[in-house]
Amino acid sequence: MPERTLVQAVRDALAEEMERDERVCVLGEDVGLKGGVFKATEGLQRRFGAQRVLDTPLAESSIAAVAQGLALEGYRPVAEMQFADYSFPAFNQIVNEIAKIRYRSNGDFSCPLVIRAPTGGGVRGALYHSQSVEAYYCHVPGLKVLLPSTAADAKGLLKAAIRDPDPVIFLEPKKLYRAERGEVADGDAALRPIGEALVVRPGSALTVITYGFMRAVSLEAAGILARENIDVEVIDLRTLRPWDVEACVRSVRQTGRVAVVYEANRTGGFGAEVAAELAERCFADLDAPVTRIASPDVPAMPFNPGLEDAYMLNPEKIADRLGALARY
Amino acid sequence: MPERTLVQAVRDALAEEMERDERVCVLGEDVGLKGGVFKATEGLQRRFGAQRVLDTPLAESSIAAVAQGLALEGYRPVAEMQFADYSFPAFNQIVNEIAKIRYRSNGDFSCPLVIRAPTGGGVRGALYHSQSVEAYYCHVPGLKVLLPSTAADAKGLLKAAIRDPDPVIFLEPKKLYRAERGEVADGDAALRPIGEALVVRPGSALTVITYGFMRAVSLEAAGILARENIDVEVIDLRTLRPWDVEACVRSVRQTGRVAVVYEANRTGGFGAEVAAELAERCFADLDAPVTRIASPDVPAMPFNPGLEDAYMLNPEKIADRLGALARY
Amino acid sequence: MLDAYRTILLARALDDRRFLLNRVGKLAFIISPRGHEVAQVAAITALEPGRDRFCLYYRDFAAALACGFTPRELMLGAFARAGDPSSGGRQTPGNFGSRRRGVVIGSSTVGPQIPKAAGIALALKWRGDGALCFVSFGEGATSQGDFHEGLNFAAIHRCPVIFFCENNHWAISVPQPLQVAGPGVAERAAAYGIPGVRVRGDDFFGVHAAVSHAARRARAGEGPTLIEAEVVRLQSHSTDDDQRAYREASDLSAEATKDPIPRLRETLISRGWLTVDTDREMTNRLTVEVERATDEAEVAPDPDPATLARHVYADA
Amino acid sequence: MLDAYRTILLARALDDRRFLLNRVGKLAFIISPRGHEVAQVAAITALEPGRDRFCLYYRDFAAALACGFTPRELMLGAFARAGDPSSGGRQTPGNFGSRRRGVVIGSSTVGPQIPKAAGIALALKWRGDGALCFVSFGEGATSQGDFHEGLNFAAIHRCPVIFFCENNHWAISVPQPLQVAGPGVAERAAAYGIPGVRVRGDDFFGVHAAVSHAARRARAGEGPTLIEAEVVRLQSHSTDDDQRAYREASDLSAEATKDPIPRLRETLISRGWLTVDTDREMTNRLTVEVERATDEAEVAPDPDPATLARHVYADA
Ligand SMILES: Cc1ncc(C[n+]2csc(CCOP(=O)(O)OP(=O)(O)O)c2C)c(N)n1
Ligand SMILES: Cc1ncc(C[n+]2csc(CCOP(=O)(O)OP(=O)(O)O)c2C)c(N)n1
Ligand SMILES: [Mg+2]
Ligand SMILES: [Mg+2]
Repeated sequence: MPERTLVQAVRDALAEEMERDERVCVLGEDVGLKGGVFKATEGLQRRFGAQRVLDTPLAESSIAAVAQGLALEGYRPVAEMQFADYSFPAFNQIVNEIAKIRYRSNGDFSCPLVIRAPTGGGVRGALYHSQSVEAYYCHVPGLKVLLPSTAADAKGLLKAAIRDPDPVIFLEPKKLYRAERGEVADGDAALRPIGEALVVRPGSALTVITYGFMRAVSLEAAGILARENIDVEVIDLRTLRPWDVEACVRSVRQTGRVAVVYEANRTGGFGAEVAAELAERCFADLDAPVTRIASPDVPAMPFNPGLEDAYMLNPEKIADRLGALARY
Repeated sequence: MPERTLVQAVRDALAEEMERDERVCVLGEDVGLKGGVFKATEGLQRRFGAQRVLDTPLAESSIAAVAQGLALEGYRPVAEMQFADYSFPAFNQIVNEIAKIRYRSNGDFSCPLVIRAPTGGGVRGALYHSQSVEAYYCHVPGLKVLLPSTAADAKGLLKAAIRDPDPVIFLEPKKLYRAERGEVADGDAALRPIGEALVVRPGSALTVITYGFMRAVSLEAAGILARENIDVEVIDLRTLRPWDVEACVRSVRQTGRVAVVYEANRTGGFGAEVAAELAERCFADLDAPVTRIASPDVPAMPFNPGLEDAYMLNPEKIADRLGALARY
Repeated sequence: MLDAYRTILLARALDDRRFLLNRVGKLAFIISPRGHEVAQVAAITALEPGRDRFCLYYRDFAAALACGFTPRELMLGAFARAGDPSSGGRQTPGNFGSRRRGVVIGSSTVGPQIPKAAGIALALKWRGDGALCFVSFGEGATSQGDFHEGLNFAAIHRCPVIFFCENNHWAISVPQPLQVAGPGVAERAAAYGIPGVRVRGDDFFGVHAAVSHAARRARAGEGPTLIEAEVVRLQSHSTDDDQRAYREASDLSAEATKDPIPRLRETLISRGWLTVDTDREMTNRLTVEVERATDEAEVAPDPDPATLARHVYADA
Repeated sequence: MLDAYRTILLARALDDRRFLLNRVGKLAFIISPRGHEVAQVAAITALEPGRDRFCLYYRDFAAALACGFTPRELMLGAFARAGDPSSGGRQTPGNFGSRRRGVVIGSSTVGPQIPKAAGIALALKWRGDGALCFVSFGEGATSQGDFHEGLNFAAIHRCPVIFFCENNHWAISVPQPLQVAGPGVAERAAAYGIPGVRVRGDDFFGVHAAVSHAARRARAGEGPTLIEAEVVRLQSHSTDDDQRAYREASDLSAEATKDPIPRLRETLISRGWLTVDTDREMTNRLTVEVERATDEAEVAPDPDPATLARHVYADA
């Protein structure tokens, strides 16, 4: 199987799905000749034409609205928000319109579309190119929210999202676009089911539940603890809504200890949902408090590297907290 | 002290603060002669004029943006979003602009304003006049989020919000606008501190942490359990960001059991933050799992009364869950 | 033509009945089309229900009838019964939707249907079978950013869409001068290089002609048109509103004389297309129809509470 | 006048230096004003820094200098040092802010400053001391709903605001025809009943006159003006972009000849306001100034990581 970076895998998924199904189209700012600011759509316009790969005006609300209109007419639009931070002008279209049209029409209408957006920090993007926005969308019934962290998952889940009958928010950790690479299958063999978490490192001492860029960082932290013979299990959620509660419960039942590691601001982050649910479901099995390890409640990543480092979680910060949890 | 309904208390707070400080002004859709769709601003335009009580165009993003501009120039605007469901067109202005201007300017600028919005259901408002939106705003560093549930708290906290140096999202449970009434002090005596929860019913068997309309419903549930000699302590958070963790921890340390009751959709609701934090902080004191009692993950309240009732929490539903928790 | 007139009378008769039912506490909430009916029906009858798409807004009660909703269906919606074709009683009445009729369900939110209609029209353009999308809204909705984004997008891509503004000069209590900067809504079209037309909303033939012309342009690939129909709001915004709180009594009584239906009736009679007798007959037959629709809806079953959580996502 | 010319040369010299520093890996990210400088400085010098408010956008590097930012301050921003007056190194360079100078800090988000400026101008109107608010943005920003909402609000309330669009015909890779429906940005003013003016952005005196006129109107209570200055983007969108990927080589080389600075220099010399010698002297003095600013910024301290959580809320 070919080696691909995460961003290449996204591009492959788009190309394959557009090849497979002519209803699939791509729209967004600079997705055409430029191929997107991260090159996720590079070459697609040359290959599929300026209709199916449409450069939109600089107006996110209309990007979401037009995608919805196309979906209502039977197309399978994949809309790009250039940065997740810039999905907020489209918030009303996404939350009030796209997420609720199936419900409010009592099932008469549906809106199968994908909204892709690069998310998260660590790339010196500063306040407005670094935000982790998943919590806003994970609270919305009617939406599905995916956040892959490997090339294979990015491709497999994006293909599944495009084929899904409901609207999907597809968040891509921009920090991993080029940093993350791996073997990726072609065609349907690449498909990944929505809603399944994955144990990416088996362990017995404690469970780390994470997603996105924090998967790699948590694995490093687990490596550090391995030297102290603390054997950490790491689970990558991959899908945040609906998330794989059972897989997490299974692990926590065995380890008796769990930390939820997420890059977003701590307060009200999606990790709170995971922690609350597991605290309730696994109460009898817990030997230590369900622990949240997240970013500080600061608006977002500052530009200055020293401040950015101070903001970001890293393997050491996480290892410290995990060590304490293991010793609790 | 005069008896006031919750909506009258809101109006009194606005009138008193406008009287006290000429920088205070009100803007929004229909806030003028009509006095707002819930009459929260009734009479204010006649009293303070059409400049200080400004009817805006039907455009929430500009309502938030104009309020921000006024705040930057030293005014103390109180903007009304006609329904919390309609704050989403302003989401970008609130989250990216208003909440972050102090931080991104390294303290050079600040944005003291209040955004008021009626929230929650139970009034046959259906999908778009019933949503509970607090979780979206509670995840935003830079914002404060208040959600009072009595006339006295509504007045005292709104006055405090108007005087606060930072932007405040002020959510008013529309179900209680007229249903809730009580004695309310005049002037500064009415002021309530931001960030303080209140034990509204002392009890020893278990702690219920709630806010908004669910305060009254939880109290009724507590009444039901009292007949079974289950003595429930009920805490009204009143301020959601920053919320009063210490007061909640104190109570849970004593009762050893806690349920978080909230009207919003369960998944990713603000109650998840409360539950996660208490599960972590009170681990050693807990005799039963931290329990969440919330609305189903359905977009929002349907219009049909039977469906609305099926959606809403009520004293019986809550009492059932609390009984189980007490017997755990 | 008489069909259209009949639809207009039917809308009025149903609306009158809704208010009666509201007064006796049987209907919770009404948004009345009173004063808009002629413009709404004139617009829809210039188009092709079944072929075209319609993004209506909450005041388009008469337009919904013209799109094919039956009195019974609208009454089922008014009573929020399980049989309500739009939402099975889930939404407030007025959010009309029916996939098979091409009526795209709205939400109560003001504005978002405008760029959505541009997207629908883009799809219709791609499909290239000459269908178009009609989207209506009040003048208050033109203040939303979505109005601008929708017109800009549709104009850039020459989408076959008709933007139909029912300007009753009030957005609940906010009058046009505090809502719409500049001369008016129609003038906004020039900013996007598309035609903008202002018509009297009580002039059935004027509205019909303007929409027909816009439809020809749309089907011919010439892109969108913005039409502003000036109408009157003869009722308060909704049954939750009382416009006497913010409008002059003189203004209200003056407007009360501007009901477009009598004017249309006179025109039809003067042109010899209608006689006083046929008109009376028609009215009587409609009354019976309204009776039946009301009775059926009143006894129709409510949605099963067990269906609350259905259709959040596709059924597994 | 020579001051303005000097500011323009200074902006260019600083920008050249930033690119050198970028190439040797010392500066992470630059958005260049190259091609916009004359229009920016002409606009600001027609106003009253200190008295007026300025909502600038990320490309307004030359405008920031004209508003009173010093080369050293801009270099501190470029290096994201603690001494950066805009954000203490927190934001990407280009989000200029300084309360005492009336420069309202922007975010990287395209569009929101437009209705914000309407609100600031409303406050200035209430205060009534004749101050105004200047807000600038690219033509891409005109597609945002916020553009429409801001102009509509400002026009309704006759706010003293100048909407200044620097139209370089590109929004990153999206050309004007896919961005702005209709004839152009200036024509959008008519929709709101306010004046709209298009000027050549390389014509210092034309821009200056247009802004001066708009300022007189604003201060006289006559409301907002929309000005479209047509400029060229002589660099890629930013150092993260390479416009050769989406623009014709011929187009790029043609545009390269349209640098507004030589044209201004010739005008000044032909009018006898500048000699080749004074020009050379000026340039030499600026080079020294740029040196000093760069050296000082390079060695200036970074923000203390311990301050990360400061200014989320007011200090207790
Ligand atoms: C985004 C949003 N904001 C506010 C409201 C509340 N609201 C409902 S109708 C209305 C007035 C609309 O006026 P207009 O667009 O002129 O239509 P009309 O009712 O006059 O036909 C308002 C403010 C809403 N439904 N959606
Ligand atoms: C809301 C939002 N969407 C997208 C972006 C990404 N972005 C930054 S600049 C830009 C192009 C802006 O073009 P224009 O407004 O013409 O200004 P110019 O850069 O050409 O001066 C885009 C798409 C953003 N910053 N904000
Ligand atoms: Mg209206
Ligand atoms: Mg541009």
